[in-house]
Amino acid sequence: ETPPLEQKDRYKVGFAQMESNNPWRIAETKSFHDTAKTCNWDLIATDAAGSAAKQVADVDSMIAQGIDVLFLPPREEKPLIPAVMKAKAAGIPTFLVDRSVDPNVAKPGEHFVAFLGSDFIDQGERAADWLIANFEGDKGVIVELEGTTGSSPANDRKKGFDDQIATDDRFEIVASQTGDFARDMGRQVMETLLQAHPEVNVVYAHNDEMAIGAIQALELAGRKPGEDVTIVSIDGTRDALQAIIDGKMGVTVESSPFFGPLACEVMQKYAAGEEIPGWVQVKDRVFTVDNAADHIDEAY
Amino acid sequence: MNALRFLTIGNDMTDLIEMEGIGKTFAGIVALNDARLSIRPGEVHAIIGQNGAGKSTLIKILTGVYRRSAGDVRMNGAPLAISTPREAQDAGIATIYQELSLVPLRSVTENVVMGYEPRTRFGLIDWTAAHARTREILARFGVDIDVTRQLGSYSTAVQQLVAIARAVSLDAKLVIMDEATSSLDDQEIETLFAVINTLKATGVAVLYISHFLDELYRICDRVTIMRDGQTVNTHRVAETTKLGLVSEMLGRDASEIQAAGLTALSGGHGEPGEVLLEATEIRSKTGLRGASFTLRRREIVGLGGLLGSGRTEAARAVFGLDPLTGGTVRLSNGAPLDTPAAAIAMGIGFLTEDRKADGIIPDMSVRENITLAMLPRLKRLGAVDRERERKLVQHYIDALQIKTAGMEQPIRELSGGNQQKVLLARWLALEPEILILDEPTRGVDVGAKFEIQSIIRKQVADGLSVLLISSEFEELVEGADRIVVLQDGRSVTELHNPGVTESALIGAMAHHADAPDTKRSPL
Amino acid sequence: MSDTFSIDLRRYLRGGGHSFGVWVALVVVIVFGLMRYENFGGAYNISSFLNYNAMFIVIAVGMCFVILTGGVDLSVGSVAAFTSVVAAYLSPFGIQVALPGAVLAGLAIGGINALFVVALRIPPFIATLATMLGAKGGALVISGAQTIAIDWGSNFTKLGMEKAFDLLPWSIFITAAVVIALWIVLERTSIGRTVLAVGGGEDAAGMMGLHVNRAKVFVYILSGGCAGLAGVFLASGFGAGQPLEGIGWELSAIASVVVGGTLLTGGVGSVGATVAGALLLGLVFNILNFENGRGVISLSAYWQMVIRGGFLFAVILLQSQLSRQPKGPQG
Amino acid sequence: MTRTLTSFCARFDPARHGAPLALVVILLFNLMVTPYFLQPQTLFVNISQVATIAIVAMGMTLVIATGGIDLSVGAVMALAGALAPLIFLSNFAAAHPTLGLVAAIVVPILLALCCGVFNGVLVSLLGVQPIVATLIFFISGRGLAQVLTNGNLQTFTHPSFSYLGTGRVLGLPFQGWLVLAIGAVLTWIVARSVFGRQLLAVGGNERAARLAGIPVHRVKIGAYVICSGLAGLAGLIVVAINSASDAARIGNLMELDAIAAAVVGGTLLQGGRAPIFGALLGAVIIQLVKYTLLANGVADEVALIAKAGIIIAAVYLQQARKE
Ligand SMILES: Nc1ncnc2c1ncn2[C@@H]1O[C@H](COP(=O)(O)OP(=O)(O)OP(=O)(O)O)[C@@H](O)[C@H]1O
Ligand SMILES: Nc1ncnc2c1ncn2[C@@H]1O[C@H](COP(=O)(O)OP(=O)(O)OP(=O)(O)O)[C@@H](O)[C@H]1O
Ligand SMILES: [Mg+2]
Ligand SMILES: [Mg+2]
Repeated sequence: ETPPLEQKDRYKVGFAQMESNNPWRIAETKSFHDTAKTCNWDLIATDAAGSAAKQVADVDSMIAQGIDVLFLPPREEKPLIPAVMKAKAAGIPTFLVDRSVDPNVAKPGEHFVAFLGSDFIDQGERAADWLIANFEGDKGVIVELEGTTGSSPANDRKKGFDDQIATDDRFEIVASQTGDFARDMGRQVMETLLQAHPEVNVVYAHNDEMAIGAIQALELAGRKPGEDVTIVSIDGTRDALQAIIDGKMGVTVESSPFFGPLACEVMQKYAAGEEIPGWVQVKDRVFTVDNAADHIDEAY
Repeated sequence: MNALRFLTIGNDMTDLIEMEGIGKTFAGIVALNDARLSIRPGEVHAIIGQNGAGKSTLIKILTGVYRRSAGDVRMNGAPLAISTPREAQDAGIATIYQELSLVPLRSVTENVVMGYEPRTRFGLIDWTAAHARTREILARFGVDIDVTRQLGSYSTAVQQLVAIARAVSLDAKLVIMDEATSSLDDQEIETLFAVINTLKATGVAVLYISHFLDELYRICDRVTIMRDGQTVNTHRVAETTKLGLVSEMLGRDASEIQAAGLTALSGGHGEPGEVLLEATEIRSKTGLRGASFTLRRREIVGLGGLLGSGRTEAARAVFGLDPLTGGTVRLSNGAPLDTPAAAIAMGIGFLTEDRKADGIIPDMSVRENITLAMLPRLKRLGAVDRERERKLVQHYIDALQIKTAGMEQPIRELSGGNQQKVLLARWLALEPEILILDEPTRGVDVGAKFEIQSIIRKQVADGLSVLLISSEFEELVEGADRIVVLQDGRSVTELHNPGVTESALIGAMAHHADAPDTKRSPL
Repeated sequence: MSDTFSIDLRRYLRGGGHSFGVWVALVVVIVFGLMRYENFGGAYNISSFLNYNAMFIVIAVGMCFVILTGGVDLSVGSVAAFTSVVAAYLSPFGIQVALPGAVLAGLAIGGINALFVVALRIPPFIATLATMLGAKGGALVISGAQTIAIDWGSNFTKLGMEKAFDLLPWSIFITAAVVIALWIVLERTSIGRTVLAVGGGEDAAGMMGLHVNRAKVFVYILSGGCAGLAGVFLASGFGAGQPLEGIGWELSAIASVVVGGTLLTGGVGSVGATVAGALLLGLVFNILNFENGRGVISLSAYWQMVIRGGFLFAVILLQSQLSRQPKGPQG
Repeated sequence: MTRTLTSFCARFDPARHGAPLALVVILLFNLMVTPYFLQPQTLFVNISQVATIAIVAMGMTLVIATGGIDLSVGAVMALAGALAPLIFLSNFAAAHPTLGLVAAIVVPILLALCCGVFNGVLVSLLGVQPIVATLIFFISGRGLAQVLTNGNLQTFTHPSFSYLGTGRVLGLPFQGWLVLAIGAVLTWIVARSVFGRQLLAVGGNERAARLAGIPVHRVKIGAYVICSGLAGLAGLIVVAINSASDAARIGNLMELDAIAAAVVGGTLLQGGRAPIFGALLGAVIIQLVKYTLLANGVADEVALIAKAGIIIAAVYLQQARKE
């Protein structure tokens, strides 16, 4: 039901990135640029600077330029539906990357080919699982550093973690505040929360940048991250892996930005007429002190 | 008690406007205190008083710009509750304020018809009709200009006429003119007087504020005298003498004033020294088309000319404000004058004609305003030498008798005349070699004017040279040693004192135009 | 005064007024795009370009009115985000409810701005900065910090996604109607002229007996309403009520107004030139996307920011050369 | 008792006492409500967090005093903050550590000063309106910073450089002392120096200032240069605290905080007034509001609304004085 893709030597490929204000997004864009060379793409990459509406407009301008296939990391679940619909109407097969759209309105196999990526809720759950399994004290007092208020990874990572941690009554989340996915904000918020809740002994951050900021705040306040405060986070950046190796951080759940090669592979299969599952799941790893050193060289 | 005093005038009609016991305080400063005013239908009523006497404030209370702190206002015997200028207009009171209150960025038409625009059938503004109406209204004042252009592109005089035209066109019962003639030339004043007479004939009352007493005698029926925020008296003009008015205004004895004389300026007495400044054939984009004049030490050179003849432009060019497109301005030492800072450094000062826009820094204190131009000289290690500053400022406040609550009072709270004195102090404090005075006594009361003129005279005696621009012939004729007459941006002739008469000056200025036959003098 | 005189004469002779530069730049950019890129002038691009920029055009026009009074409205982006959420909630009742509902919400926030500025006499920059924060917070609160789905079953999506008269999306026609209406308001009604007079000199306008406060209340409410309409376009054309949208919209609206030759100090400006300014700034994005498609240089996101800033610089320079704006207050 | 109260009320001038009063109210509120508020660590945290806002707000005050505004401060912070690690992580700095460190502080600030010259020249010589002139750098400055670093986060360990952000003098954060020093110098400039007087005159009436021989262009450029330079310094501090430089994030939304702080502190947007101490106070108030809301677990969205209310209240108090 999705538009077919003819088999060609070169494809005109659109990649509508949502923003470039954090290392993760930058790594993802770079991955697509790198793949363009190996996979024979003429890549049009746009940047919506954090605006869902602009992302739709970017997709529009790619449609106007006659792309063959569209890779779209939708900034938001619902607002990007028009982009998916428009691409379909223009006969362009669409693959969603790293985030998906509202499944009630746009369905894989019907409006878009497939969603390639992991599950933010699942990432939050796995962070909680690790904590439940590895926390040694009797009482876990948790400070949660949320991502950008209202953004879907923040909402999902919160939901996954909060629901899972509620199953174990050793834990209590005493404060949950936004650190805007940024190191500096993460540090400032942690400094403040640490003052108001000196008893805290667990920090859950929605991404590694905020986790690093929290570690700095803890150290400035004379606390020992890793010893008297356990840090749990998501992403798997180089700095986070280093922190794990240094014993300052407990775990980070991987959320890989390297989608380029997977995108190339799935697209070629689709062009060859193979059946593509609606969700091409990416296996996220969990980095702990056991494996961090092995993977630090591939981290971004 | 007050009523008794009024009985002497004879109160046979109901008054159009009656203001009783008006008080007004600005942040602790008493501007009005028991002021009274009564205006009858169809009369031309004057208010006179020194700078800061409270004339403008009284009017602004009547028109709803300010709220009174005390007193009653009645119109046709009924209490009048006005809190905005709009309500005043709707009640039939049209006003031309002392500080021009028009919008320079908008067209002439808009400034005239705003608020009362002609409409098309659909309720939209009919610009064709609006332009036509504006042209027609302005034509009554002999003004024929492109009404679609920005008002700000015309001279102060034209703007003043536009303001008057607007007020007169509002079908008012009372038209208030606060120093409406201060930037008009004689011909324009004649036209204005004709219009006032027409208004009067149709039963419209006019409230007329002016420092020119001659004007009072020509058109006013009654005059109210104010002093220090109080109404001193009201007379029929015909029953007064100038001297009597002045003595009431100043609160001094008539004989004392008579002894002091009328103008403090007198030209043609000193023996001028070497040439300090020489402007040769200067031209500029602002309208100079070849003006030449020289200025010697201890000399007052007047620049004469009709409005728009380029006097202000010549002064600005000399001061380095407008770039020259031709000709040269040379100082005795040959230094270039391309910026005001350079001019000031060479000992030139420039008192502007537009006090509000070019002169005062409204929120700064009297002290800071006085020392503004001499900051580089008060500099010690990058800082302002406060000790010296204070002494200097106090000296000039005393010397010029500036009426202020103290040197820290913001200048915006001073009356127009006192602001002018502060600005004069700013330049005198520089102890300049050359002072350019553009309408130095415009809007200044008789007393202050006399003081300002004597200060100038004294400075000249001490070696100052002055380039004097004035629309008052008397000031020029009596004050200047020489008068360079400008016309259309060119210098056409030069008159030498002693011996210059007003008619000679008028003749020279008019040249081709008709010579105005009136003279203006404040006393 | 005399320097204004000469400047004004030059402007007068040109006839184009302050807005001359923006039209020149607009034509140059369009011609450049048409010559360089295939499909740039195609129906699809024109339609989608206008559809996206309709939001910015209505906001810029509302902003133009505020700026003409010498004020500024920093809240427009947040207000649009807020009203997009309102519209999304109302979308099941159809466009006939959602559109007026969201616009009313915008008008109401505009009313709050007017209250702050006129009644409490808080400087517009600060008053609307506060509303900007407040509206953003409000949008997040009422949406529970989620994007709010619109009802795809109702006729609500027609507005932003369906074409009227088989030509262009409805939103574009509505925008055109709003622009024309506001143009008439500014040029031919007394409230419009009062707006201009207030910007030219508030005290003077008051002393002329004009309804200064009424004009100010009007512009803030109008700007709120325009932002409200933009919020409807956002929800309808871009699929959801989005509490996080609108960041930086106020600055691009201000830029559009200024690029259109309107003096930020108020008193001079026009609706048409503002629209041209908004189109011009929108075109920069569009052209950058097409340039990326040529593949000669694939511009990174950062270079795009640099180029946008540079472009703004160029237009401002052009503007100031063509119509030397007088600085500061005029006498 | 009532006598003293009424006499206090009579002498209460919201313009001058509004901000201190607001500060007292916030402090009292915190003492009663916020847990563990009365601790030295609270002071340290707030000083280190307020420093950047305060530094930028004081610079902003000078620009606003000329009747201008500077939207580019956040972008300038990013530029300076992106450049510094590039320098001290370079080979040159590896070879000459001390020289490298000095260059890493001086060169970014010089660059920031250049941005100020650019802004100032646009505003004064070319007569571009300040919001628009500084909007140019607001848009492109951060982009330039990202171009410089290729968008990458730069992390480092450099104790001497980090002293800027984490050092302590007499037990208090180094940047707090820096703020006091800058505040003292600027206060002197505004109150006593010729430049300060000229600055206020230009803001009070530009045409009159020009006529009085004041070098209006130079004064304005000066204000923008100082403001940008201080923004550059603030950028370095942010980087130093974090031991990382993220061009996309440094100084994000700083312009709004700085303007709000200046205005809460009593600066008039139309120019002519430059209360440096007020700006400092404004920054402290804004910081404390942020702290209070965070420490008491107020949700981000509600915090936004509260912040809006507080700004309106603080500014309204100051407007109230005029008749
Ligand atoms: N807005 C104000 N704030 C404070 N004081 C003011 C204000 N306006 C006027 N005053 C004071 O009120 C007094 C009366 O001023 P007003 O302008 O009415 O005088 P005036 O008679 O019109 O003088 P002039 O002939 O110079 O125009 C003056 O002492 C002046 O300083
Ligand atoms: N009636 C008029 N119509 C059009 N332009 C005029 C008119 N009167 C003056 N101007 C122009 O306005 C400018 C300023 O004139 P202004 O009246 O200030 O000259 P001035 O000689 O300095 O006279 P004054 O000093 O008495 O005001 C001049 O360039 C002049 O050409
Ligand atoms: Mg007066
Ligand atoms: Mg003149």
